[in-house]
Amino acid sequence: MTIIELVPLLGVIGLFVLPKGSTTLVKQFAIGVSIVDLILSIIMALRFDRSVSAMQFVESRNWISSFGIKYAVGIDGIALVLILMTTVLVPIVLLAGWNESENGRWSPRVYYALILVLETMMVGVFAATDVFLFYVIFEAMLIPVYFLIGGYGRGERAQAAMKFLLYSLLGGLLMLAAVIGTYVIATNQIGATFDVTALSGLHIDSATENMLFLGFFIAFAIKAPLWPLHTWLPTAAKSATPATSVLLLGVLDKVGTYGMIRFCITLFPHAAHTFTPAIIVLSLISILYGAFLAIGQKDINGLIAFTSISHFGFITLGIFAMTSQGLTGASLYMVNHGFSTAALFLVAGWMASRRGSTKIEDFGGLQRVTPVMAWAFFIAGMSALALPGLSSFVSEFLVLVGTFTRYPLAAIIGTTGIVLAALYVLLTVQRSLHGPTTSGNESLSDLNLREKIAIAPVIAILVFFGFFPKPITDVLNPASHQVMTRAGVEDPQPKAGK
Amino acid sequence: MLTAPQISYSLLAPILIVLGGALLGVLVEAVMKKGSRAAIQTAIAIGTLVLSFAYLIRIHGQSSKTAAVDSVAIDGVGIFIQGTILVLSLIAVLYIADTDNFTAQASAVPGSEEERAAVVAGKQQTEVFPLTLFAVSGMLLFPIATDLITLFVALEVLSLPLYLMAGLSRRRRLLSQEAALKYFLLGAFSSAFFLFGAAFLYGYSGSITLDGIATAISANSANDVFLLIGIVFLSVGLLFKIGAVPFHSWTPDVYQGAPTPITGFMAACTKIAAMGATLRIFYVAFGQAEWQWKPIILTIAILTMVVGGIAAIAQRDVKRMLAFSSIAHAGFLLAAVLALNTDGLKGALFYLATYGFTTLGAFGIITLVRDSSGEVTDLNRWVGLGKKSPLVASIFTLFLLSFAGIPLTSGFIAKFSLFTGAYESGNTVVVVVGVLTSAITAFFYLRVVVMLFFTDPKSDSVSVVIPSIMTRAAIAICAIVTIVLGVAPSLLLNTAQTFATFIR
Amino acid sequence: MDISNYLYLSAILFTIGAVGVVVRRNAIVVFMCVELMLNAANLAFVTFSRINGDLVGQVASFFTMVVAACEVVVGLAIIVTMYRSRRSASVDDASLLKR
Amino acid sequence: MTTSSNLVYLIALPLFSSAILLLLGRIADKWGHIVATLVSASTFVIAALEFVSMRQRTGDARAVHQDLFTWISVGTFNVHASLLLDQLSICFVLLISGVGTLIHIYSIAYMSHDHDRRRFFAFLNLFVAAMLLLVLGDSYLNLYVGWEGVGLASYLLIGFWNQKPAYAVAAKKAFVANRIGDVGLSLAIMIAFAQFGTVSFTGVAAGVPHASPAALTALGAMLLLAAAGKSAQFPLQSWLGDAMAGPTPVSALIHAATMVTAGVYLITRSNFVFDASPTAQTMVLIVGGITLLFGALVGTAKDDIKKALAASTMSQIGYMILATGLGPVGYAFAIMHLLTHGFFKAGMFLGAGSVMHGMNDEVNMRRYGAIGKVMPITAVTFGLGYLAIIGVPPFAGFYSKDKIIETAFNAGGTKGILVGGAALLGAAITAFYMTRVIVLTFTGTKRWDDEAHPHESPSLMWIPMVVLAIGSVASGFLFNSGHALVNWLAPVVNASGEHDAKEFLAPLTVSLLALGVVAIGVAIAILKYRSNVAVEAPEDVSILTKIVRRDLLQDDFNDRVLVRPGQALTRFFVAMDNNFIDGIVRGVGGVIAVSSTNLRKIQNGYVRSYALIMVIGVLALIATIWMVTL
Repeated sequence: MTIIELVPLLGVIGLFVLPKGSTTLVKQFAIGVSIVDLILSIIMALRFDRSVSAMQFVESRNWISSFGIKYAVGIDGIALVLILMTTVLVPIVLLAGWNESENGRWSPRVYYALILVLETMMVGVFAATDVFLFYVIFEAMLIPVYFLIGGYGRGERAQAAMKFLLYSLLGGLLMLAAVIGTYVIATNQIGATFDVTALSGLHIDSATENMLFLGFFIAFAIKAPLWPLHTWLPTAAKSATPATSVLLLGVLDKVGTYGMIRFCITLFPHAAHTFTPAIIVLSLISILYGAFLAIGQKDINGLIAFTSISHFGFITLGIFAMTSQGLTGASLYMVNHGFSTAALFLVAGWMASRRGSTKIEDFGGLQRVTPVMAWAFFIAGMSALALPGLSSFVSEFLVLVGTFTRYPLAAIIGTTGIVLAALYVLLTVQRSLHGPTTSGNESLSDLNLREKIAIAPVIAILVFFGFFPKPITDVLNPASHQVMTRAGVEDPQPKAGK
Repeated sequence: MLTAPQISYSLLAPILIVLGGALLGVLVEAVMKKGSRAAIQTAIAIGTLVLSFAYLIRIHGQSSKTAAVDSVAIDGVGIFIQGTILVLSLIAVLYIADTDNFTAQASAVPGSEEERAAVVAGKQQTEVFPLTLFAVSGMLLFPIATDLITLFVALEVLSLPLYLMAGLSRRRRLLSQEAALKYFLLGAFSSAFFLFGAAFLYGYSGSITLDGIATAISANSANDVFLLIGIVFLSVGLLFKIGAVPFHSWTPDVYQGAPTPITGFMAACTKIAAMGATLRIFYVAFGQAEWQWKPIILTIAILTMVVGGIAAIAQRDVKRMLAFSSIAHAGFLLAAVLALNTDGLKGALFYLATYGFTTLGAFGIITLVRDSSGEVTDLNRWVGLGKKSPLVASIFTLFLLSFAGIPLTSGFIAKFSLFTGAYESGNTVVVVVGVLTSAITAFFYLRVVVMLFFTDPKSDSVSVVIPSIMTRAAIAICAIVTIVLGVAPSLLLNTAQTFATFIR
Repeated sequence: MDISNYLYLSAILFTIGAVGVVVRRNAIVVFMCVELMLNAANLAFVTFSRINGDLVGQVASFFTMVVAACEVVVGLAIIVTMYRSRRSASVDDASLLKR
Repeated sequence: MTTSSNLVYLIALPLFSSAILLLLGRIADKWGHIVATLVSASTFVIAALEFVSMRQRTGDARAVHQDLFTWISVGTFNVHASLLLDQLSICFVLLISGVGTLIHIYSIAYMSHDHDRRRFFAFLNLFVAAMLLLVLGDSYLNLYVGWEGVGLASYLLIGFWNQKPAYAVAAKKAFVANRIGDVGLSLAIMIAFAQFGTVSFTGVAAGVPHASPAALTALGAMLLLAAAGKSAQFPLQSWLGDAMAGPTPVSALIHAATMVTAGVYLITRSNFVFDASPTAQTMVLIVGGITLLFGALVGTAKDDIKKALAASTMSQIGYMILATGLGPVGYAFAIMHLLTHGFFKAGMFLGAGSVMHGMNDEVNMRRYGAIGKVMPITAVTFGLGYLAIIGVPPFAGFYSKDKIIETAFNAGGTKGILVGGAALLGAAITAFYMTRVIVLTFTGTKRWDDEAHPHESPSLMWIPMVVLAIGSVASGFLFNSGHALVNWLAPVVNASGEHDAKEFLAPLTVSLLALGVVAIGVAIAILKYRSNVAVEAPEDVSILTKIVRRDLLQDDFNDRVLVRPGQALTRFFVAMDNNFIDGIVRGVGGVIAVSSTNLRKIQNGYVRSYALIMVIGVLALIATIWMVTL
């Protein structure tokens, strides 16, 4: 586990050792490092025991002994799939954004270093089983992203980076208060520890539990942008490079929803029950609100951002439905959303860099000019609207089914989101790909081999797991079950019993 | 038959060594030729501080004793704070040794023929070294003093040299002198409050020792107007030194006007010494009267955090910004006073140490950014520094991130341990306000980062001087400490834990 | 005479000093007001010494006097330098550092 | 139940063929259409073989099941990717693969000039695969995959010429309208899972007796919503007319013969739900009745030949839906009408395509006239389809439609008279507008420009038309002889024994009535359009005609009720996001900034005011401590 975390970090050192001047070498080296990491994580996944619901690949070392803080890592199914998603996405975005680093304020070397540092942290944050370690990475992760947006983005990048960081910091600091609160209670009851398993056994009076829950939840709700804490996301997405956007929305924001499962529900099950109605309402608002704003977007990256807000609504809906379908569906949704957003952002990025604009109205008729690119965008769009046969369908449907069994009305409202999804995807497809070729677009070039290689695995993954999601769901099921056990809930029984 | 009082010189040796060094420095000023003074003074100052620190380490095992007829306490907190002050003043001396920062002749009228002549003659101001050592000796005494007279004397010993040092700037001397004047007048004003409060505490308890006051408080449960007046007025003096709202007004002006190395020295060491004394007084003397003073300290802590954080946003001058930031940090530190428990104390000690290093580092960077007329502290002219001098900008960013409390820097661990103590004692409000204010403070730190890195430099922009080896070493030490204590804080946290004890 | 009257006097002196600091412009006068406050404290010390029946308060007032003397040295040095460069001893003229 | 391992090929073959054609790109241009056609034909062969072997078995053994793999397994939510071929689905499989193959063949010629013919065939194969999955899936969720799959294929094919904005819009409209229906299906599946813990057909069927009436009604209503979306039933009918933007073979295959009938399949497949919920059944009747009249009325005013046919399709599917609403007796007739309609409507669409092919893609019937002379084969095959649709014996439509009308009247009471009357009225209007199509297109005087050179289409096009025409002629008789289809389907739809309920009208009476109204409709149409047809549609028509021309204001209604409020809502949300939510954030920032500036003002540089602040601070402290402690 630690090795997977360390490889990118070593890669960073390697990056600075490389001889100066050779940008290509830097790029190749960085991609090489990320692929090595991918291979390592795949090996780990193969050795993962699906029949066990406890943490695996556990490591634990003392870090700050006076607070009982440990460097403790370990993974369950949810963490495993998220780590795998991360290690898959990093080489892809590096390959896809081959030239993104050249227009930044600093050298490509710094760009690749930042991304590799980010990879280390992303893997670490999912693997952390020590709340303090999690928190540290959770916050520290902001810095590389901040520089990635601010240093290599476009448009109002400095402001966007700032907005992103402030929102995240505010949430993070509230969470810090909650972390401290939890720790103090732990110290009084079981001694100084931050171990998530140990903490889940605390007895907390309900008022305190509610406050602590909120501290964690608000941080995660900002991260996973839940309405009305979302406004940083579109700004960031409009300014970041495609690769950064992919990592930001695809992976980093998942830390929010992951945290809701791992910490909010596991540590504060009663508070989670208390707040469930409110959170479900917010999720529904997110779903519809995100969809409506996506329809009203003129900027293609803004559009993707708002679709994500809508999708995050589904994820939180699934999580707080607290059924096995909801939880597994939501976890699966995190992975699928990672890949489908990756596809969308990458293709949108290519479109934008070719056209020199991110306005949807500037595209038009791309289907005729650049068919491969148009198809890639179309498939990504289909994934965003959860077309059956693509993996996002499975997760979205699981979420809705899982919600329906407990909160039928919420599921019904959520389901209307799929109509809006069709609208925003197809409107964009119609405006950007269909119709007569807009002037200025006649001579755009289609995807080159490198870009095709980058996008192909994403699409392959979307299709494969659409038809055969079992490998992932099998890994997720025990983890979901564990969460439900901890939260003390069971799946509702069919009403018409046999 | 009268017996001579037991002084225990060995326990006082660290202070005495520094005082001795200071006197030696005065002699050097009087005896030596001008040309060779600077080097000798530097050597004396560094030597003194190192020696003192070494002696402190020798005696640290004998802590938990009182010396000089119970007027000073050599206990864990005292030793820790003294050690921190010594290390930090050593770093500060490294900056001060870069004498380019100080006026050629303090007595010359700014802009006069006399001053020009002094500059041409290559005169260098070296009185600053003995002054520094005097201030350090006061700082060493302040946090370990256990009676009100010693406290008052120590307060003045540390303050008086600082008043002078604030006026020694080589450039913008008018501002510097104005800073000295303001610092002096307000400092004396606050000293008067301190003394008045001390008098009433004496009147209340019939004793001037902290122990005696504590005993009196536990003996009389009733509220006494003398006690209340005593607590309020004494607090004013202390709160003035640590820069808490509403006794903070001097901070930005003095920080801005004073020579930057002195500002760094003040911001780090004075705050630590004052905080050490505050902690001792409130923990040892007023501990039993917490219901009387907690509301006001809570109010002041919150006010300090909020005002410091908010006021910093609109600042255009980097030194003023750091001044308000230091005010906000004072607010955080007051949380430790409220905590009134070992964890709070531990947190405060760790916080003071890390804050000191970060602050000195940040002011060190400021000394490097100059144009033809000297240091440039206008933030608008720092724009795009990241392009010109990535290393300096990066290190400055590191310090800012530490101030902001971003994980993996020492500032984060400090904040964490401090708030943990406060939370443990049930002061949830101060923790919540603290984290919210942290977000506000983060805003202006990050705005500087934006200026440094994400904005293009203007043509009239500034240059970064190549620092002397000593400044370089000082900044490097601060940066390394900031990172190391962020990643592996156990080194210092465990020490802080063992040292987090007071004796009465 | 009731001994508490000394305390009232002390408080009045202290208040006069504080008000003086706030309202007077001349740096020297401001400084004198501070000295007045210190002396008010001394008076309080001595009064309390009398009330408590020990000498500690009186000793304290001696310390205060010494410290006040030192303060005068430093203070006058600063004020004189100030006066030399500005030809004015008004504290209001020294207001370049603001905002 | 028999297990088999062949079913998967029905879906896999066209799916892979489609994927290969798309992935290979231009390389496959030369032979792509041939591969696609062969694949389609092979699915028909497999289906035929399965049909033969099914006939050889009896009873329960007739149904064939194939379990492929566990698709989703989360908690108790277990869905296998498995296929079920029973008496009901084989009808559809044969229809889809058969008509599909014919249309593939037709398209080889029809699309021969199109640059992207390969892509067209890939989409066609994709459609066949999805449609077969729809009818073969053994659970609602499997069906749902096919359900959305055909929606996608339909979207791609309608928008095949998406460089024309109108076509792209039409494609999008179809998809979105379908999606509204899909919401219904999604919710139906969720209700099924929440109620029965399973989503397979057999599981749900087994659970129905235990479920509450309310749940069943909800389930039925959601299924009906789904059917309405896919089958262009009221109130989700408006997309079908626009869908005619696609190439004509697409209209024939998807929007006449197969996809749009999926709703009928869904309801028939869910017969156990509707049989158990009279309320849901009544809703089905209402929707079917309204649509059959609605479609027929719209058909009377269309000048675009394809749109006229589309309106007719809508109306005919209305008949089928109506039939399914009639309970166990109706299902078989619905399916029968569905199959005969598959033949004659596909045939007519291909005929229309053939006409357009000869007329430079002109679709306005007012610019046709006397085409029968130059395109005899087209005219004859179209004519046979026409006779079938208006229900002239012994053509196919006569058998299937008469049965529906008869069953409707026999439904009993007021309900019977209402739905029967609607069905009968529909028949009359059908006769009118179909006759209008025939008269305007094939007879009368020539009204086309000289530039057009109508000519008979190549053999690849007319052969499928002939085959379908034969179907239009013979299929009805075949299905009806000895109640062949009714008996065949009986095990699936539980229709046994209920056929001899009390009769309201005798079969013969119904037939005569129907023939009577049909004759009236035909006569009016001939009289009206026999001669003097203006090339431009007259403007001085009654308000009623105008309304009918505007599709009975369906688009205006949607525009007012859905689109504009939706746009307004979107604008509102965008404004809210920019101003309100971000505004609050900015507001907080602004307050902080303003306080910061004000705090700067306090820092005015005067020592005396600093001292004053300190004094005030001290006084405030004393006041505070006083209040707190005393």
